[in-house]
Amino acid sequence: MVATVQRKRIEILVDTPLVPRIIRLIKEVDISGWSVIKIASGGGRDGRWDHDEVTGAAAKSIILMIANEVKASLFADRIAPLLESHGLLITIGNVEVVRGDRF
Amino acid sequence: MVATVQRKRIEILVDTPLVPRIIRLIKEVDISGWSVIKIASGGGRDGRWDHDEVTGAAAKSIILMIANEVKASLFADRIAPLLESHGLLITIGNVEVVRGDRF
Amino acid sequence: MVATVQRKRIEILVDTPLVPRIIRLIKEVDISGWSVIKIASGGGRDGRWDHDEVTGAAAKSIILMIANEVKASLFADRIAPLLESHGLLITIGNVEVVRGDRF
Amino acid sequence: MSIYLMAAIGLKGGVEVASTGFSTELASAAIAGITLGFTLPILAFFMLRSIGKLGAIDSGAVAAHYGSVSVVTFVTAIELLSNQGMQPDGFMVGVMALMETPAIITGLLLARAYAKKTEAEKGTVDQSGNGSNLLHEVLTNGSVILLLGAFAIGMVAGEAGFEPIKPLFAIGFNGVLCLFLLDMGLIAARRLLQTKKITIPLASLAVLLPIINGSIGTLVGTMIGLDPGSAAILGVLSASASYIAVPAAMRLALPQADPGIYLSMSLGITFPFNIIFGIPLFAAQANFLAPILG
Amino acid sequence: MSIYLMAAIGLKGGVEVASTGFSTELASAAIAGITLGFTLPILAFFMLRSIGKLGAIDSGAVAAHYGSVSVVTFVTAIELLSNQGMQPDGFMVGVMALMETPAIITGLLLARAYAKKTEAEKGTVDQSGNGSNLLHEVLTNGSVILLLGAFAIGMVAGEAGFEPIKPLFAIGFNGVLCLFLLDMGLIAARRLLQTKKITIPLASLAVLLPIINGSIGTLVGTMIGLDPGSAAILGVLSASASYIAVPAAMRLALPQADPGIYLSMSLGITFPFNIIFGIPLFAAQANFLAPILG
Amino acid sequence: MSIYLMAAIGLKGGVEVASTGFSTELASAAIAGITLGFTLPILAFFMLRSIGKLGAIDSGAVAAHYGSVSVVTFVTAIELLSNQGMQPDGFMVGVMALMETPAIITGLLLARAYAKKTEAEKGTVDQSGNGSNLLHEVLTNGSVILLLGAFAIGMVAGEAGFEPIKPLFAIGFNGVLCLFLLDMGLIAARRLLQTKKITIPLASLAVLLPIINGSIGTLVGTMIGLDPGSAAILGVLSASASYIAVPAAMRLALPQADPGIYLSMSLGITFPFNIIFGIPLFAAQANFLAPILG
Ligand SMILES: Nc1ncnc2c1ncn2[C@@H]1O[C@H](COP(=O)(O)O)[C@@H](O)[C@H]1O
Ligand SMILES: Nc1ncnc2c1ncn2[C@@H]1O[C@H](COP(=O)(O)O)[C@@H](O)[C@H]1O
Ligand SMILES: Nc1ncnc2c1ncn2[C@@H]1O[C@H](COP(=O)(O)O)[C@@H](O)[C@H]1O
Ligand code: NA
Ligand code: NA
Ligand code: NA
Repeated sequence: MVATVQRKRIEILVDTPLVPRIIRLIKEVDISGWSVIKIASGGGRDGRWDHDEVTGAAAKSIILMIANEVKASLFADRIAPLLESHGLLITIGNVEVVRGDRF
Repeated sequence: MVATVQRKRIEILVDTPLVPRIIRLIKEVDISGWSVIKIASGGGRDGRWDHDEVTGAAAKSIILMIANEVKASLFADRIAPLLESHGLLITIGNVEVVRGDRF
Repeated sequence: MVATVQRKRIEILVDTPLVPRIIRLIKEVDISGWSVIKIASGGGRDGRWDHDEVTGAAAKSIILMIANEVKASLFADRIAPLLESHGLLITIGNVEVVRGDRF
Repeated sequence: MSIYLMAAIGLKGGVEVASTGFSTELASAAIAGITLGFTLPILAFFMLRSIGKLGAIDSGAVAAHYGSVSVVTFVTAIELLSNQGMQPDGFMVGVMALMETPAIITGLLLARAYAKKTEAEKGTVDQSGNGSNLLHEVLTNGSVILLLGAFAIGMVAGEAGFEPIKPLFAIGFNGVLCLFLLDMGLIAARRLLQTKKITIPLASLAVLLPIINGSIGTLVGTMIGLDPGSAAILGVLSASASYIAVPAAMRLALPQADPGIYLSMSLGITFPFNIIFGIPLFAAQANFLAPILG
Repeated sequence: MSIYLMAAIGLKGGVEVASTGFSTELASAAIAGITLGFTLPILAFFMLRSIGKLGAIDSGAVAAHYGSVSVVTFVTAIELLSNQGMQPDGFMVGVMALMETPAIITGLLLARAYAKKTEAEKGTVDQSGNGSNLLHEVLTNGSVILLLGAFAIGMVAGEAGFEPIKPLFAIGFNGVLCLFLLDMGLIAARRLLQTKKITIPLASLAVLLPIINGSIGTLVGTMIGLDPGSAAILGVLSASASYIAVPAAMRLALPQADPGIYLSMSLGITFPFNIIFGIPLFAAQANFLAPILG
Repeated sequence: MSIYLMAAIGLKGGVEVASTGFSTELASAAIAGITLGFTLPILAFFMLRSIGKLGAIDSGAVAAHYGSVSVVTFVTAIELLSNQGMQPDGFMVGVMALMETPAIITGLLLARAYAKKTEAEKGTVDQSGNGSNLLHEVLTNGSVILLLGAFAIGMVAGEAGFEPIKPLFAIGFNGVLCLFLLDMGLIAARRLLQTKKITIPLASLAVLLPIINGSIGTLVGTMIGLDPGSAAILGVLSASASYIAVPAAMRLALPQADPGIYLSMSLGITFPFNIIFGIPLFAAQANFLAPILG
């Protein structure tokens, strides 16, 4: 079987305007890359919410990253202050990465 | 290191017209929020399928939720009847949530 | 509680033009289905990258699959050669699938 | 683009009704439309079961599609007929909106009544969430609201209010429609190529049903005294099969029905058939029937 | 579609400035616009705190919205005024662009100055990432750049260069705007129905603030010698509330402020109010004031 | 929007061919186009290796881009030339479609032939999935099909059939093209600013290659007897570099090639260069060469 390594899969749910700031953090902790996915709609304590193309003001995105444990926990520490003030949602899961030595 | 709690990451793959019904279920079990992501294309037993903007009839979405174990299993019980009849696909994984006490 | 089975959640990050080739592989190992999600933007060793509707040349997608362990590792073996040459990113995680006997 | 088409056709219809006013013709066309919507699926249902060899659930779902209407087919028909001097009445937009939902109800009732015990049991499960919920979800369907909204705006604004925005809708309309048809055609072709669900009897029904339904519609339209253009449109509406509102409703209410069947039939076969053969056929029928029955 | 509107209005404005040249009117309008942008939020802030019973953070965020401008409202006003023979000057496009950001600064300063100790502490956390960063992010906002870019292109190309592409922008403009307003109206309505955050005092302020700000803007415009059309536009700009640039800025800089409040007020109430009542009101004011002060 | 442009240009071309009929000019233009597509990448490849200091893989990928064509550049050139009274022949649309793919084949062959041993080994791995598959994937590329489809429709429909939908395509065309160019320009600028891959030799080649290729194309066009407008278009096609079909093909077939290089060169430099300098240059060349060689 092909070689795999264990890595962390970090998922950050964030207001789209905040994305550039998160990316700055990602670069600071030297994580190799990230991918952004748009959220179409959602709901939370503030009630239901729909993405609309016109205003775009309330757009939300998911930032997805694969990183090793050290960088993942470093990143979590760094982003913690933004968590409460900006209502972010961060989850960290375990995944096997195939030939993932570069992360 | 920053504090984390363990939560369930629930992912539901569903025909877009069904989304409002799932959301009603989510509210019934009092899960704090959800996010909807559009699927661009896919394939299954029914053959390949592409999202097209014109008819939209066959659109599919993923509903993503973070919840604690109790609510997650309550939700799974509630949604089970829809599983077979509507061909849903539900996966439940473990994730660490940073400062996630509100879920 | 409703019955669940353990399955693998495979996520492949790939250049959109490559998607049809991956799907051919999926069918070869007889995995029951897949779902494609578009990535809006991202960054890696090659620098930042944004999806733009005009050229579309650099578009990236995530292919998501649920499969049992045997098929998942068969698939990982098969896709390994493409990994290095095409710069794919594959992660494999554990999830519980509700009533998931068909995968 | 579909927003544009919907808004344009709704506005135009509204403006025309504003300038002609309500009439008995309008009332009888509305009643005829609703009645056709409720009854056409019944014939279709039994043909699908006997000729098409489909189960009750699939038959009900497909029948609902053929009882409902296709907006793009309607818009194309309006354009083609107007170009031939058979300008239909503006209120037919309203009739179309009225014909969108009744067939869904008939289709569901038929499916439930005839579904075998085991199927019915599964059906019960999701009845929980159905009923008024489903109706609400169908009626608040974006496209219906947009169409009726534009219709209402057109009626209120009238000829004068329409003047400043006329160029956009009048000039570009044919072109946008044309692009849209191209797009739809591609989707239809792709769907047809990918499907493995369509047997020869089903393909034949996808041609036969629009011919039968359309002829009934044209006949009814002529008998209630509509002008040939409007009668032909009633025929086109009867012949056309939904591929937006009804599939969505079926995914909710009859999830066991196979989308591969109903989408391939309505979008893959009936839609192009109506555009190419159906519209001229019902126009000819209406012209033929008018002096006899009108 | 919004790209089209932005580009069209920017181009038109640029072409006009190219044919009229710079003037002292332009300079005084620019200064007036910036001054209004900086000062209008102050009044709004205190009304929101006292009448609206909002905290300092929410008041600052809402005030920033009302000090900034709405492009769609502006575009609609330009069209309506032009149709009534009150064609505003082309340079008002530039004034609009200038009015987009100052209010954000005032709103933030007010929020920080008046926020209670605990709130202020949280505020500090994200000040780290703010300041020049925020300004950069706001100024490189896509729509502002597009607008100014189109304006610049229009100025360089002038009347002659604009000729070949005129049809697209001239003919379709009203229609696209109309569709856009329809769309915005639907969004506004949905937002209003879903919200539970809007109290009666807040709803009243969402009507009162545009009336007050707009009257001030019209008055100032007339006093600095603008023609009635341009003065009315300055009123409309003052009255209008942002729902694109400012919400995004607030999510960054005042994340504790509740989007449910500022979006519902600006998009759900003030936007339709301005389109329906505000624009004619400020036009009438400008016509009334012109002979007295002009 | 790009759908609109493709459809419009395809239709126009088809309509024109329908009214002029096939000719020997058409045949020789087609042969010339295909030949240029196959051969131009060879020169480019060796210049990229020697001057640009690129490896074989990257050189092959970039050469494929410069041998293929850019639809937007083509469309812009058609418009500009027509405005100057140098209306090119309608069949050049077909020539463009023919020139889209040959360069991909040449580029791949060159890359494989010259790639060092280690590189070649990696190359073998994905050859498994290549060959006819790749060709299929490239040829069924959406935009090529759309273009040829519209061309075919235009040819069948002819002048008369085109009449009713003419307004949309004729009136809005320049405006849409203009918006599109604006958009492309922004993307090009952003790409150029973000890249760190472009050395001075590569940047020079991104200007030099279109000049050389374009001059060859114009010369060939004149020599085979095309009118100056069509010869200039053949030059523009030769000069232009693909940024849609070829990048996608390269991601599949030469994944080791660096997109940062080929996209920055073709989209970031060559595309704007051709729009601003290339088109007038080749027009002037064609006018200059016509009386000498024509
Ligand atoms: N560690 C990572 N986590 C998530 N996505 C990544 C990661 N690294 C790279 N990517 C994605 O893969 C693309 C190409 O990365 P690269 O091959 O490093 O240039 C980027 O644009 C991202 O979308
Ligand atoms: N438990 C959750 N799981 C997934 N997404 C969530 C959850 N809670 C909130 N969200 C997302 O976060 C957004 C804001 O939530 P809130 O801060 O609770 O208003 C929502 O619109 C959802 O898209
Ligand atoms: N094993 C799977 N993994 C991920 N997505 C799937 C899987 N099976 C089915 N799907 C998705 O579910 C849709 C319907 O599948 P099916 O019910 O098998 O026709 C497909 O179009 C896919 O988008
Ligand atoms: Na029907
Ligand atoms: Na304002
Ligand atoms: Na070329």
